[in-house]
Amino acid sequence: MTSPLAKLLEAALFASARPVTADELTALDDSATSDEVAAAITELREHYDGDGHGVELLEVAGGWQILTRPEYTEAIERAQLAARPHRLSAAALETLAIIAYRQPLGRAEIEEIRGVAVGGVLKSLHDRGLIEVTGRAEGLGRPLLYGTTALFLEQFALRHLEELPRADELAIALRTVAPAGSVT
Amino acid sequence: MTSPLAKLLEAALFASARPVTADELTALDDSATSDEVAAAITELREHYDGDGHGVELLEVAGGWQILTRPEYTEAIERAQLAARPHRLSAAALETLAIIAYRQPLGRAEIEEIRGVAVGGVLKSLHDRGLIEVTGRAEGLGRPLLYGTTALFLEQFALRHLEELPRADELAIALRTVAPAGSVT
Amino acid sequence: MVAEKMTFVAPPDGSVAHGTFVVELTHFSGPLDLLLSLIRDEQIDIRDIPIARIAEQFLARISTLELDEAAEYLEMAARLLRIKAQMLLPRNENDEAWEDPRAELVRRLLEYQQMREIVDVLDIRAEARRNRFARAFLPEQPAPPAAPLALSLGELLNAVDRIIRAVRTPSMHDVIPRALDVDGAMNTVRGMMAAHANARWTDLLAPSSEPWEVLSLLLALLELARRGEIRLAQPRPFANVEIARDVAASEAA
Repeated sequence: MTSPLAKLLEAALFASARPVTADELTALDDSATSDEVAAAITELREHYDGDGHGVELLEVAGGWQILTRPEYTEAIERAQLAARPHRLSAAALETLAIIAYRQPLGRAEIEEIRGVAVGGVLKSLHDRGLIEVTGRAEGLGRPLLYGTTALFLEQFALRHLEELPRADELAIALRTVAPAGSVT
Repeated sequence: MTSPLAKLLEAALFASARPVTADELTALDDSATSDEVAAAITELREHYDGDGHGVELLEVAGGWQILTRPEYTEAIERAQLAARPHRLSAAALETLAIIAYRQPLGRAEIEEIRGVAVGGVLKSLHDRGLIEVTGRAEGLGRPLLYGTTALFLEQFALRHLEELPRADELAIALRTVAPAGSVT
Repeated sequence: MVAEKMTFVAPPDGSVAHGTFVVELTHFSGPLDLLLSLIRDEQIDIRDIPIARIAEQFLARISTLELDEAAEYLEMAARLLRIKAQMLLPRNENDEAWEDPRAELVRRLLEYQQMREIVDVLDIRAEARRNRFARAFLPEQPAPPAAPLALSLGELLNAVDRIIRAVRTPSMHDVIPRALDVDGAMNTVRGMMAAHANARWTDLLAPSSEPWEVLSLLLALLELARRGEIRLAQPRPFANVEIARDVAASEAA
């Protein structure tokens, strides 16, 4: 691309979270006329189309937007999933473990054990369907109580919670842990 | 650009909010070797640099990311298409500096160096995703240990921690600072 | 926390904008920062600080800064005065064992100064990055977790282990936080046995029973069997437990 204006438009379109109107694009450069902006838009669009790019400039509801070409969408989504197996973070695992063994219990109690705020972790465990609100505690503020779900049991191939090793059995269990499927 | 792989990489890099590692890029195309991906990365980078683009391809936080060129930032911000994040306070930067060099380390150690309480700063840094709890120390109270995150590297335009000056390159070298090699 | 009681003043470089992320106490990020600034202003060798003078200036500054509530600054002031007093103690010129009372302070100041150098590096880096935008528009994520959750029991148990080792007084033994109601369960079983000669485990337990109910029932059955009121049988492992009224016992009762 040759025109400085087209480069500026590219940067602006790239940085914006939403489509950008021609008026907004014109506002980027005080000295640019709307005709010049229109020409720069055409230049950018033709550059993407003619010079072998993975993105294109499209006019969508309300303005212009750089979008990835649809033929790459599938490969990108597949790679994103492959690259990110949905593993739980250490923080999530520890929170889940506390809930599994102490349920029903409230957030404050979990935070006391883990020593950090767990609001975000609770939300993500809840979104994944591994924990649920089982009731409210008595007392100040009547805090929500959390417990594990049926999906939690399924995830670990457990028939019921009592199949989890007791704390005093853990030392042994940890040494002989078998893959999830074979634990009974 | 001529290679189909470079187009695919461009689309994938556009689609990601975070830097994408070379491994993740290689996963996009089953038939692509890592050498071919490296060549395509170079092709894309040189295309942005040589053919008048408003964006560039940079290596950050162990991956690759397309970012706008700094000369357009002011215009973009003025047109309210994007806003730069707030700067970190001196207290936050000091705390981050200590964590970056000494990680993993606990709150008491940071407070010892900074001479002030850092509870609030640690929480803000954690909320911002710049630090994470990496474990607990042995000993009394088993305090939480902190380390920096990939987002830290990203927001400080670092490819990896070793890009920070080594302690012996600083004007004043200290006996207590761990050698840079051990900072990971 | 001290910070909350302080007057909030943005640093002179305007580095704290509105929407402040961390509110700075003053221009100084702490007593060491203030001390370092005094030493710089006075062009003093950090390794040979004239403690009396610096202590005086330090106290003057914290009074003008209205930092009278700042424990950390006061603590440093007290430290400086203590060092000053120690410096005044008479000592033998040839005393090789004499330790400079300033040594620890000097070490901390050097360490702090080094950290500030790193801050400068980070600040430049952060500015460079702030001046570039990443793509803000992101295509809608592919339908929520399409990938199965990769999670094994081993991982969960390791997490439990981490917690147990982390908590100072492990109290994981109380797996079931509710008190068991064995008496209640015994009454339930007796009621069932009064009506039916035979029953099965699953007849006594709702599918949604909570762990404490399961355990209560189990203990109740064992207790009743021990007392000879019922007989228990399980044809094979994991099969339903069969409960039968112990005829001899109930007739005797």
